[in-house]
Formats: sequence, structure tokens, C-alpha cells
Amino acid sequence: MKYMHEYRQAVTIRQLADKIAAVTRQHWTIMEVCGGQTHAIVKYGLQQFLPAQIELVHGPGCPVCVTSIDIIDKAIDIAARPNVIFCSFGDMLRVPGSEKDLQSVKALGGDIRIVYSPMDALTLAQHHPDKEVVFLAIGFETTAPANAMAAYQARKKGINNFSLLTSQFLVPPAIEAMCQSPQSRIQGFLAAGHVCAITGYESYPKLAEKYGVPIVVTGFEPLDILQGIFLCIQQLEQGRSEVENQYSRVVRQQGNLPAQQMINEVFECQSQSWRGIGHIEQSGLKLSEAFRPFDAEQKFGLRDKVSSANNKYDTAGCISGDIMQGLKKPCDCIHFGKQCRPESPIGAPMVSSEGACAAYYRYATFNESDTFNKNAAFNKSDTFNKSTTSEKTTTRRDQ
Amino acid sequence: MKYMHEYRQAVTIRQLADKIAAVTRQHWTIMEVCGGQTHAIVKYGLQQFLPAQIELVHGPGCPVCVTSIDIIDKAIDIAARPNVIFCSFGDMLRVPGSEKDLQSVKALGGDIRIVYSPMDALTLAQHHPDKEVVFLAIGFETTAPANAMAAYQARKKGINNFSLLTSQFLVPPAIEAMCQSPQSRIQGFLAAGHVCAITGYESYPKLAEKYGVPIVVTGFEPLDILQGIFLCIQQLEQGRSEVENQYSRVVRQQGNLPAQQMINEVFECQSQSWRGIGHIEQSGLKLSEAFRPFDAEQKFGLRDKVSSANNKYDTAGCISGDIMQGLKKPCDCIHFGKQCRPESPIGAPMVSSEGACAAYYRYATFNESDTFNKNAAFNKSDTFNKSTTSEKTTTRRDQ
Amino acid sequence: MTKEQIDINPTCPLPFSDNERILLGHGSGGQLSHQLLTELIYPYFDNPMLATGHDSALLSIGEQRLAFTTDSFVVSPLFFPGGDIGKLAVYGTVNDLAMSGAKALYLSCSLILEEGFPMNTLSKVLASMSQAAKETGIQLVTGDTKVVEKGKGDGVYINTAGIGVVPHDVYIAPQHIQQGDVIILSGDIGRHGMAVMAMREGLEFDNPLNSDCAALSDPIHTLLNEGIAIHCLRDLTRGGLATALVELAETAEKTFIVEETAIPVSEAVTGACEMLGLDPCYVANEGRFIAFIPAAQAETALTLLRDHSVSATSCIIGRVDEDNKSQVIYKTTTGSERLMQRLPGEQLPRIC
Amino acid sequence: MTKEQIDINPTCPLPFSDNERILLGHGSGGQLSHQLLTELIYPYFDNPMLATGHDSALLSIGEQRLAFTTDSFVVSPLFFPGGDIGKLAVYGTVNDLAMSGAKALYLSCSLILEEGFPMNTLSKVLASMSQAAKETGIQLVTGDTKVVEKGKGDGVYINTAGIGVVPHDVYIAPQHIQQGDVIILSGDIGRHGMAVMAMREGLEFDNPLNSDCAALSDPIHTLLNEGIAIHCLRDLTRGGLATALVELAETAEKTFIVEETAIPVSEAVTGACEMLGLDPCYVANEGRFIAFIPAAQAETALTLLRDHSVSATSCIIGRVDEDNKSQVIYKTTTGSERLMQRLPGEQLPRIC
Amino acid sequence: MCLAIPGKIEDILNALPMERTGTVSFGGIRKEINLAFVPEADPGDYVIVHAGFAISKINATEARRIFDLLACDETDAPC
Amino acid sequence: MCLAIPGKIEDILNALPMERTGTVSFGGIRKEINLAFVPEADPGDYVIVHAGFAISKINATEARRIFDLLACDETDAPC
Ligand code: SF4
Ligand code: SF4
Ligand SMILES: [Mg+2]
Ligand SMILES: [Mg+2]
Ligand SMILES: [Mg+2]
Ligand SMILES: [Mg+2]
Ligand SMILES: [Mg+2]
Ligand SMILES: [Mg+2]
Ligand SMILES: [Mg+2]
Ligand SMILES: [Mg+2]
Ligand SMILES: [Mg+2]
Ligand SMILES: [Mg+2]
Repeated sequence: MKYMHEYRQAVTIRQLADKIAAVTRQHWTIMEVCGGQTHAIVKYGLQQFLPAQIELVHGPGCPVCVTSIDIIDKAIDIAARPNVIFCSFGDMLRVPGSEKDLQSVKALGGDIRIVYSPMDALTLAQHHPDKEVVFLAIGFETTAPANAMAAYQARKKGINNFSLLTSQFLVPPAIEAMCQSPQSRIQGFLAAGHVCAITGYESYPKLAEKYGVPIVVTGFEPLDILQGIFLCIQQLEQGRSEVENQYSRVVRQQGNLPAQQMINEVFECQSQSWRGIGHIEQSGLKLSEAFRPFDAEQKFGLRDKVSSANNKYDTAGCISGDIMQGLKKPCDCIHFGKQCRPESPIGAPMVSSEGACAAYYRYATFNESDTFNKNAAFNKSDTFNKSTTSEKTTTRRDQ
Repeated sequence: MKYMHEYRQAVTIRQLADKIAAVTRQHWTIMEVCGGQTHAIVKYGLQQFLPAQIELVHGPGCPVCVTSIDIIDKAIDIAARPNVIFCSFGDMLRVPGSEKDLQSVKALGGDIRIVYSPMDALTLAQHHPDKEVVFLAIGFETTAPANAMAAYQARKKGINNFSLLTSQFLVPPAIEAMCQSPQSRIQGFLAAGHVCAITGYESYPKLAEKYGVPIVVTGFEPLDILQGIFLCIQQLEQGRSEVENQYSRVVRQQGNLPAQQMINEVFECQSQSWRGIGHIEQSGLKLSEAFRPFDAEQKFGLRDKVSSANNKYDTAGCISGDIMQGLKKPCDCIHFGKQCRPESPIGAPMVSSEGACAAYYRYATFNESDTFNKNAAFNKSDTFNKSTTSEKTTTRRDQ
Repeated sequence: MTKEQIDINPTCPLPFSDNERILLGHGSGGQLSHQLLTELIYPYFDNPMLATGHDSALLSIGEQRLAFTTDSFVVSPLFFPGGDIGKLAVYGTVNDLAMSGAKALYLSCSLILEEGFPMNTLSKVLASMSQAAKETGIQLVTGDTKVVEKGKGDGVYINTAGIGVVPHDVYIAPQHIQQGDVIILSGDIGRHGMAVMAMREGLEFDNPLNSDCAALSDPIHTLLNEGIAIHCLRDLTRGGLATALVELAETAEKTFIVEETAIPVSEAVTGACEMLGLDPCYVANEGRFIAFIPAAQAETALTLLRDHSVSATSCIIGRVDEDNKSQVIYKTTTGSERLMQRLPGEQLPRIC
Repeated sequence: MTKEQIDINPTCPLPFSDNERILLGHGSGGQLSHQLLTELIYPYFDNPMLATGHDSALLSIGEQRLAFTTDSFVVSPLFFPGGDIGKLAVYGTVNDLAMSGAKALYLSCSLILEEGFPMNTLSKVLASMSQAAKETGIQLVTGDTKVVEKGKGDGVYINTAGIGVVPHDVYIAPQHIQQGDVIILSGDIGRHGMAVMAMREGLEFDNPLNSDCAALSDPIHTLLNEGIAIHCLRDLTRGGLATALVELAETAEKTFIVEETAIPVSEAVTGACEMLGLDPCYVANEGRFIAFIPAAQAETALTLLRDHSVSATSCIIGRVDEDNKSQVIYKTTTGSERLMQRLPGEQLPRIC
Repeated sequence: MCLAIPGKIEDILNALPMERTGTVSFGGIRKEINLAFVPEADPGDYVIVHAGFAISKINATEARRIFDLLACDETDAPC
Repeated sequence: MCLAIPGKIEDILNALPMERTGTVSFGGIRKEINLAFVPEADPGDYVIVHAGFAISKINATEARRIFDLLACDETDAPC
């Protein structure tokens, strides 16, 4: 496929790897913000092409991972109701709520459908006027225009049996929050290319400048990611902290204006709770006043319902929040590869194949010291520990 | 089992058969009113013990056979609704309505349960307060007290998610209607022992007298039936038309007073439609005013709904009405054993194993001229034709 | 590409109207099952072995004579007095092999599990299968496991297929039934069907009514070892004694005469059948068989059978008559005669 | 007598908590399926043949060497581009027999029909089975039909079991995999799973994407007839290529090295997988196999395989390495290496 | 119609008049049966049961009559 | 997050601005995709598609840049 496979060839990958090795002189910690990038890094074994001094940490950019338990519990509540068709993207079905997951609601008879697009859910609503069709509208800025369009068309066409349970996140406030954290070890960011395709990157220079971090807008193919790392390391070694656009074939500086307009028409900013991380001011999107009739929480009387704080998952020692803030790695978690495995996840990052834990588990790197034992439970002297245990630098780059 | 197997022994059967042969001098046509008796006659081959002059014709005493298509269609309507648990005695599931039967509603997902007793349906209603539980309360006077008790207890205990779809019949008005019919060939009746266990038989003498027919209250075991026939033939040969009680071990003259009281408390008489026969005045029971909240027709807004007159079954040449009035025999029907078979009934009497057609089909008498061809379709020179074709007497006995 | 656009263009021997659908009765083992097989399934698989209507297929591979059979088990409840679906699944196939005179050697097991089925219940079912396999000396050598979505199964369905070896001098088949053969029934009928139904109907029993669920291979092999010339065997399952007799009479093109008074039925089964308006001759069994044996060997055979607990109350219930009318004449307890029929659909409790 | 009162007292090797239940993933052919088999099912049937993890069991009866296998088929939709459940049910068992080097002779067929299933659809399924059986020369000799209540099935489930004869000089099994063997894949992967999923997701194709659903017996028998010393075969079904490789590496206790760039994937499958976020190595196939062949015979084998349309694009995707670590090393298109894993549960479309 | 079979009352489970039930045995089986319509029937008595309700108590003397009659016929003695 | 893949617009199915859709081909498959957010993209153009929506038109010149760059490095020529 054009614009895809040419970015996965061993020859060019090797060339870029050599360029990276040539410029790297110090230890650097870089975060790729987006889970899709994490997935590609692990799937294509990109760590193998990097010098030992480059440490990649994995950001919070996986909506499956950061959607709060509260929302999952509300989704489960709604999906279990008799007259509801509950629509969701595939991976959300396995995310643990405080008691169970959507998959088990389905196993008990709930009408839950996996859709490819929010518009598919809207079409279902048109075809089933006797049912309430609810779409679990998760996502970052990339997905927000699609979710917005579904609400916009529902209102325009008077499809009143349709509603959205929203859990939408914004990237820049999360980056800023991580930069402000005193524990943060992140020295540069690979920004999420598909988010920037919508938003552009005009808000990044002031972040780069304020916190002294280079930010490289980066694509998702192996070659994109390596080039993003190269540009980032080059800046770090040269003492720069600027915004660069590696993904220029897709991302324009001002982003996608019609899509931004749609977001603004349908949504408004709100404080948002990130699973494992906590509240971040102005980091989420909710339906604006005019679209409130399409808000599932309101429609089903769940606006003020709060899940019991005591849940079996987040109290179980899952360190997903630390992982998504670049403070820890999956193999630092005592459950990783033991109780917590893709077939029986404890935390959300083990669910989505973009979640850092699942990606690490699934695409284990080959290593002479036998990464996996036969039962696929990880042993302590794990490949992935290598980089984290090597040097626990907390140095923030100052310039 | 006591009071059962001792009434099925070949030796005593043979003795009674000899007694019957000894008293029979003329051709007599006797109707056993009850389907349970028809079943026993055919199952135990009792015709083989009777002289050729005794012709048995089979009455309308099978509630599965006489429940109107209208009620079946209403049952199907209710049973197909999503929030309903529909309860019925087993055989009713196969009775054809105007388009389909309850069994096919079940096959399409309707929650239909077979119960042994009306009280089981009431218990279901208690266990499923979120569902409407509807019981298809069919039956003659024998079943009416049980149906009444279910309604009585529902009202007493405030089980308001319970209701009855009633189709209840009374025997004496039907006997009188048959006696009044100018075509009737019936010269004596075996009255239904279990009906009389409830009602007693104080209403019969005036019928016997008015229409000049002996009426013998008769039980259900082979020996009971043969004794009933013996007593009836004895009267006929002696020119008497009285009421006798063959089934005195079970039936008292005044019947079961507590059961009668329960019927009177819960039900009131109404004109009733008998499938294949038509309306007979005061021949049915409906819920009285105080129990109207437990009337399923009222609860589901079906009181005034009438089935389309045009239905695929009753227009198909089924002669069930004639059979149940003693005017014809199953083998006179062009469909018998061909399109109409127990696995694919056209009319109701082919459904219940008490229905005359099903009983004839199932318990075919062994006969040298090969009763059945291999496909189990009946050929014309059928055993059962023997008696009907022998002498088409329409003589009514007059005295 | 939608479902409708796919053109599979089958050569369909029977056109059905769009609303002809499978009914529960098509699985009852009676008349509807018979029609489904003879009118729809057999015509597609033009194989004489299928039409023999035998419990298992007889295959010749090289010098070996093998018997091969399969059954799926879909019973509810999964556990019932005297047995469970696991036992049934092993015994059912062992018995079908035994009905060809074969020694059961190898078993396959395929599970269709419903999403949400408790692991502990599965464990119990497997334990029971394991024990039944050990007891009957059959080895489970291959298997398969599928999981279907909630609401598309009933806990667990089990399919087993079995392979056995048939000795060279054994020829057991409906076609070998002879005039003058006696018909031996291995015990009282109706226990399995009534034990299961009674559990659903909430009937209580004086002494627990257990399913007859059992392996039948031991008594059969005793008969063969002792030189009894068995002409035909049939285990009584769905459809009951009556359906088995009618099917064999039709396949063998013989007339059978059967005596109601000779057929043993326990008090408990009688009581339950009378209460629900059922005929024990049509109720399912899982550990009973009928055998067609030359009259001259009848007494010896009975003596041998009665030595096994599973066939301790074996008795003669009828004989094969001279004429060849493919029918079963049933002499009732009152002394009259009538023709036995297949079970039409399923037996529904008769109340009114 | 209630359910609870029945004491079946099983000897359970693994205690489960009451809320451990069967998940859809237990039927995916991946890690959960593997756990179910090794931790629950195998311990009950202490039979070395089961643990070989082979496609079919190898039996010796007298002088004969037989292969015996079973599978249940539960696909939805029943008809999909390039095939249907009837074809799958015949080919699936023929293929499992072929994977032992056996010639498929006899088939059993057991149907579990859901009440309300249209007769016409059943007729189409049977027509398709019939045609597939004729085409592969296997005879359907025994069968069974059950009907379950509406809401306890999914139209039709089909179980087949098959018997085949294994020539005396053929020894095909995971245990015979040798260091230095090449791993041949018989064609492009992922067609069946994506054809079925695309139908559910309403994807359109330039040229219709057909399931690879096919019988694999012809190319296998050509290899055997031409004297190729096949060490092991495995048809790729649920769990895809990756799961098959991992299972064989574990059973054979060998290390495989597999090249991503050598694995053929059609444009259509690639496009659909990229769109839905799936990995073609984990997508189901129904007409592909891998063969382990001595390196010296690799070119001859490829030439022979390419002569059959069903294996026309056969190619070498890897080899068996020296160390015996029971693992599959996957060389990615970028030049990196990682370990291949089993499919964990089922593959859900990944969107976000 | 009206399938009804004889059974023997074994014990009374609920003595409230309108809710009277008891265990009735039928050959080898027992079932809880509603006895509200046979207040006169006690443990040891036989009743006829239909649809879960006892509808009549069996009169043992009357039950013997037909056999006495046939026995009489047999011996040709005046009964 | 935000799995998005490149595809080529083949035709426009609905030209109404807010409902604009077209057939997009991805390797060997085609699917109807919402094009409301890429009014500038026409048949023949490549777009990046996420959750059924085209979110950006691919700039072919920019796409070549990395390869030109690497080719330059290779030859050590000044680019
Ligand atoms: S391995 Fe599991 S428990 Fe540990 S951080 Fe990851 S998701 Fe949480
Ligand atoms: S045989 Fe069938 S069609 Fe004829 S009268 Fe009887 S029920 Fe009606
Ligand atoms: Mg059998
Ligand atoms: Mg079988
Ligand atoms: Mg069987
Ligand atoms: Mg399998
Ligand atoms: Mg179920
Ligand atoms: Mg296989
Ligand atoms: Mg198999
Ligand atoms: Mg297989
Ligand atoms: Mg069978
Ligand atoms: Mg279903």
C-alpha cells in the first residue's frame, strides 16, 4: 500500500538508525505521546535500532487506556439495559470497569455492537427507531471530529434515539501537565501526528519554549518514528528545544480547519479525568449546550452518578498511570506477564494493543537470555528492564 | 398403581365384552363425550370387544380441540410480546391458529413455558415480578376450579402481573345442543366422569328425559368404559333413558361443592364459541367483574379483536366439527393420514392425543387388510371406515 | 457483499417454502426426524450405508472390519439423577458401537461451550467423561473445542465419534432379522426420559428415579463370546422402544408382534407417565437395548444377559412373525391388537 | 430432587473459583484455548496422543495405520464469499487427515439445528457438504441430528469426524521436525478470517475477497507420492500462522526463524487488516498449511506444490534453527527480531 | 379431556383451608398436590388428581363393586 | 491512538458539503468514507482515514522528502 510499506523497509530503517547513532552522545529520555506509536515501536522492534543511551518512554495517548473507570461503569450500566443497542470501538469491550467489562455484559446478553465509525452507530439508530442507540465516543482530537459529526447529523436529522457517552481527551494540556511534574524525566516529545492533522501544531512552540523540550510532530510508520527520534536527538544534542514537523505529508501547521470548526460547534472544553493519572484542567471535550439532548449521561440519568471508589482493579497495584507519564515501564509492574496478561488484563494498558503493557507483552523482543519462559510469564531479568534499570537519571535537561 | 391397573386386565375386559354381546340386539350409536375416553377406547382397542352393531362416536370433550382459533390467535399475539412469559398446558402448543401455532412463536423466540398446573404459572408470576405472566386457561368443568383458584390467589395476594386468557367450556349445554340437532344420530351418551366429579349429575335427568337418551356417567379406564357401554346398551335395549353412575368410586350426585363454590366465585357463564361447531348459549365461563383485572384479553387490549375470518386451516376442509358432533368419523376426512398427521396437523383434533383424529391415527388397529401403507397415509379401505360405512342409520331412538 | 448476493446455487432435491422451519420435533427421534433424514439429508449423501439406518457404519479397511458412529449430546439439565451429559456422551457412542457387535477402541470428543459457562461445571463434566471412558476401556484420542457467544448455546454440547473393531464372524444388522426370532428387551423402559423430565417438572420420588444411562458393551460381548447368533441389536434412545421397533420392522421388512404385558416398566416411570399423560413406549432410554435372537437360543441368551447388572431383568417381549409387512403389531394389556407408530414429534405433557 | 442435591463427586484436578467462566477467547485457538486444553482437558484424559497436539490421532488397528480427527464448525455468517459452513465442515476434517499424510476415507456428520432454522438454508448447507465430499472423495457414512430450542444455537452447528489411512512409510508429526528443515507456507494468509469479518463490517472489495476455504489433500499426496520426506504439516486455522508456528515450536522443542518479508499477504487482506488494526499472522485461514521439509528437498517440494492451484504460491518463510528453545523468532520487515506469541484471546478490531 | 389419576395422600403440607396442600404418591412417585377442594380427604385416602388439584376422594367400597359384580356373574350366584 | 491509514479517493458518492462521501481504496479493498473534512481532496488524491473519516489530504511532495534526504546522505551530495 502506497504511503505505508515504503516506510517499513529494512534498508532505509538501517540508514536512519546509523544517522541516529552518529548524533547521539548522551543519555536521552524521549516520550512518544501516542499509543499508535508505542505499538509500532514494539511491533517493529525499533528499540533495537537505537543506541543504548536513548530511552523511549510511552505516553498517555491511548484512549482505551485513559478512559476513566467511571465512564466504563456508566457504559456497562447503559449497555445492560434491555432497550439499548450499545456501540463501541472493538478494544473498549475488554477494558475492566470497577466490577466487570463490557464483554461480560455482552456475555450476559447485552446488545453490544462493535462499529468501525461513529456514523455506523448513527445508521443503526436510524434502522432501529424503537431502540436507544448509544455510542461510546472515546478519543483524542483525531476522533473528536468524527464523534462531533455523528452528533451534528443526529440533531440535524432529528434522530433522537441516538446519544453519545463521551470520553474525549486533549493532548496539549496532558503534555503540559507532564512537563510540570517534578518527577518527570522526559527530555523531548514525539507529538502525535494524527492529532496534529486535526489541530495543527501552533500551540506547541510555547510549550517547547516554556519547558525547554523539543517537540517533533511524528508519523506512525517505523521510518517516521525513527526520523522523529533523529530530529529530537539532534535538537537535544544541539541544545535546541523547538517544534519540528516530521509528518509534513499529512500535518499542516494550522491543522484541519473544517474539522476544528465541527469540534467547536458540537463540543466545549472541560476538566477531564484520566485513568491512573487524575484530573487535568481543560483536557477534555463534552457536548455543548445545544447538543445536550444527545448526551447519554443526561438521557440515562447518570450525570451525577459516581462509581464506588473501591474497585478491584485500580487498587490492585496497577501502575498504568506511572507508565503513561513516563515514570515507569510495564516490566516495573509486579503483575506484568503474571496475573496481568492480554487474555486477562488487570489494567487498561494491557487491553488495547496500543496500550504499552499489551504492546510489550505481545511483541516481546528476541533476546539470548530468553525473554519469556515457557508459560509466557516474564522473568525478572527481562529485556525491557535493560533500559530502565541501566541509569535512573532524573536529570531534566536545562538550557 | 391402585385404582388403575386392575381396570385394564384382559380377563375382566373379556367378561364385560361377553356381557355386552349378550345384551346387544340392534344397531346403536353411542357418544363418549370426553376426549380422554376416546383416547382410551382407541389406545386399548376397545372397539374390538364390541359387537358390530355398536357404533361409538366421539364427542367434543377435548378442550384442545374446541378452543376457538380466535383464542389461539390472541394467545399467539400475547406470547410474542417481549415482556411476557406465556404459560400453557403442553398440547396447546401445537394447535394451529389462523396463521401459525404457539410452537412456532416459541421457535421465533417467544418465552412460552409448559406448566403442569395453573398454580405453577402463578408461582412463575411471583418469581418474575418484572414480567407479565399469562396463563392460557383452557378446560371444561374439571379444570375450571384449578383455573379459578389461580385467579383467586392472585387477587388475594395482589399478584398483579398475572392474568388468564380463558377458554372454558361447559358440557351439559353442548350435550343439549347435539340432542337438538336434526342430523344427530346419537342414541346414548357416556358422560364425562371427571367433569361430573366436579359438577355432579343432577342436571342430567331432565336432558335424558327430554331427549329420550340414556346418560351414563363413566370413568376412563377400559373396564369403566365397557361397563358404561354395557349400562347404556342395557337401557337402550330395555327402552329406558335414565341417568346412571358407572363411576361411583369418584363421582357423587351433587359433585364437589367446594370446587363449585370456587367456580361461582371467580367465573360467570357466557355464550361460548366451540371450534368447528359454533356458538352455544351459556356454554362457557369467563372471569366475573371482580376478577376482570386478571383477564388477559382486557389487560392486553384484545377484548374486541377478532381474527380474520379467512384462515388457512378451517377453510381447508377439516371436518372436526362434524366429527365432534358424532356426524362423521376421522377417516371420512379427505386429509386424514395424508396432509393431516400428528406431526403436521391441519385441525385441532389431530393435535391432542385425546383428539379423535390423533387417537385414530396413532393407535391404528391392526387389520389384515393393512390399515396403513408404508408412509403411514391411510388408504381408503380403512379399518375405521368399517363401522361408519356399514349402516348409515339416522334413526333417532324414540320412546 | 451482502448475504443475499452470494450465489451458492445448490442442487436442492426438495423445494421448501420460505417458512418451513426446523421444529423441536425434528430432533425427537420420531416421525419428523425420520422425514428430515429420508427426505432431506439422505438424498444429498447417496450412500447405501446411511440408509441401513444402523447405529453405526460398518467399514472395511484392508483386512479390518470397523464400526464408526457419531452422536451429539444436548441434554438439559446437564446433571440428572443417575448420570450427566459427560457419561451420556461416552456411553452413547460405546453403545452404538456395541450394537454392531464391535469392541469400542477410540473416541473423539468435540465440545461446543457457551460463553459464560462456569469452569467448575465443565470440570465436572470432563471428570465424568474421563471416568466413563476408563470404565468402558475406550481411549479418547482426538478432540476439538469451540466457544459460541452467550445465547447461542446451552452451557455445553458434546459430540463424540467412536471407532470399534468388529470380529470377522459377526454380522449384526437390521437386514439379518429372521422370521421366528425372539425380541429380547434388556430391562425396564423409560427411566432416562422420565428422570430428566421429572427433574424439570419438580416431581419427587419415593426412591430416587435414576436414569438408566449405562454402557451396554459387556452383555453384548458376553452373548457374542458364548456363541449367541445375534441377528440384530438396537439401543433404545430418543423415540423410545416403539420408534426403535417400527424403524427396524421397516428396515428389515418384517412384521413384529409385541406384548404390552411383557414390557417391564417401573412403578415410578408408570406413575410419572400417567401423571403427565405420556406413553412409556415413547420415552427415551440411555441404557436399554433390544436384541433379535433365534428362538432356539433365547433361553441361553436370557440367562447370559441376566448375569450382567445392566441387563439383569432382560425378558422376551415379542417375536418376528411370518408375514413381511414392515409393521409392529402391539398386543395391549386388554387383549386387543393395534399397530405401533413412530413418535410423531416430541411428546408434550398432556394435561387436559 | 434438585440440581444441587446430586452429588457427582468428581476428581477435579484444578479448583476454579465460582466466577471463572468460559470466554469467547477460549475458542479463539490462541493462548486461552491453549490453557483450557493443557490445564483442564488433557489432565482428565491421560492419553499421550492428545498431548502431541497433532491435527489427528494416529491409530494402529491390526496392520492398518489410521488417522482419526474431529472438529465442530460454528461459523457466522453461515455463507460467506468463497465458502460456507458445509464446505468448511468437510474440508476441515479432510485437511486434518491430510496433515497426517492420511488419505481421507470416511466422514461422520452431526448436526445441531436451532429450532426455527429455515429448511431451505439447511438444504443449501447439505448440498454444499455433499459437493465437497464428492470432490474430496470422502464418504459420509454415519450421522446424527439434534434440535435445540430457539436461542440455544445459531442456525446450525456441524461436527464432522473423519477416518483416513496412513501409508506405512509416512511419519508426519511435530516430533519429527528436524534442525535445518525449511518451513514452507502454501499460499497467502488471512483470506478466510478477513472475508468473514469484512462481511460483518460491510467492507467492499475491488475484486471480491474470497475465503481460502479449500481441500488440501491433493498437494500433500503429490508430495508424498513424489518421495518428499515431509517431517510435519499443520493446516492454519483459528489463531492463524503465528499460533500454529508457536504451537509446533513448543511441541517439537525447536527454534524456528521466520521472515516477515517472505510471508505472502494479498493486497485486499493487507488493506482490511490495516484498516481494522489487525495482524494477518493471527487471522484465520481455512485452506493454507505449513510444511517442514528437509532443506535438500525444498526446491522440488515447491515445484510440486506450485502445480496445484490451492498451493500455487507456496514459498519458504523460514527454517528450523540449531538451538532448541521452543520459540519462534520473527524477523520483521524493518530488520529487527522479536518473539512470536500465540493469539491471546480473540482479535478485536482496533480503531483508536 | 381432564386427564386425572388416582393417588394416595401421604401427609398434609399446608393446612390453611384455601391453601391446603399435601404430598400425594402415584405409584412410585410423589408430588405436592393442592387439596383445597377435598377437605374431607386425609392421609391414607386416595384422591383423583387433575392439573395439580385433587378433585375427588375415591370411595373404596364403590371401587370394588364392578369386580364383585363380575365375580357374581362368573359363579352365576345371585349378588 | 488514532489508527489512520492512507487511501486513494476513487469517486465522490455524495457531494453535499456536510455529507460529502466517496469511495476510498486501501490496497485491495474499497470503502465508503466521509470526506466532509477534506473538501479540497478529489478523486485521485490520497487521504489519511480514521474511524471512517478522511482527516487529511496527503501531500505527495512532502512524502518524498525523507527518501530524498536519505538518498542524499548516501551519495554524500549536498541536498
Ligand atoms: S501490567 Fe497490567 S497491572 Fe501492570 S501496569 Fe500494565 S496494565 Fe497495569
Ligand atoms: S383429519 Fe385433520 S383435517 Fe381431517 S377432521 Fe381431523 S383434524 Fe380436521
Ligand atoms: Mg443407537
Ligand atoms: Mg451414533
Ligand atoms: Mg446413538
Ligand atoms: Mg479443532
Ligand atoms: Mg443459553
Ligand atoms: Mg488442523
Ligand atoms: Mg480436527
Ligand atoms: Mg481442524
Ligand atoms: Mg444419533
Ligand atoms: Mg440464536
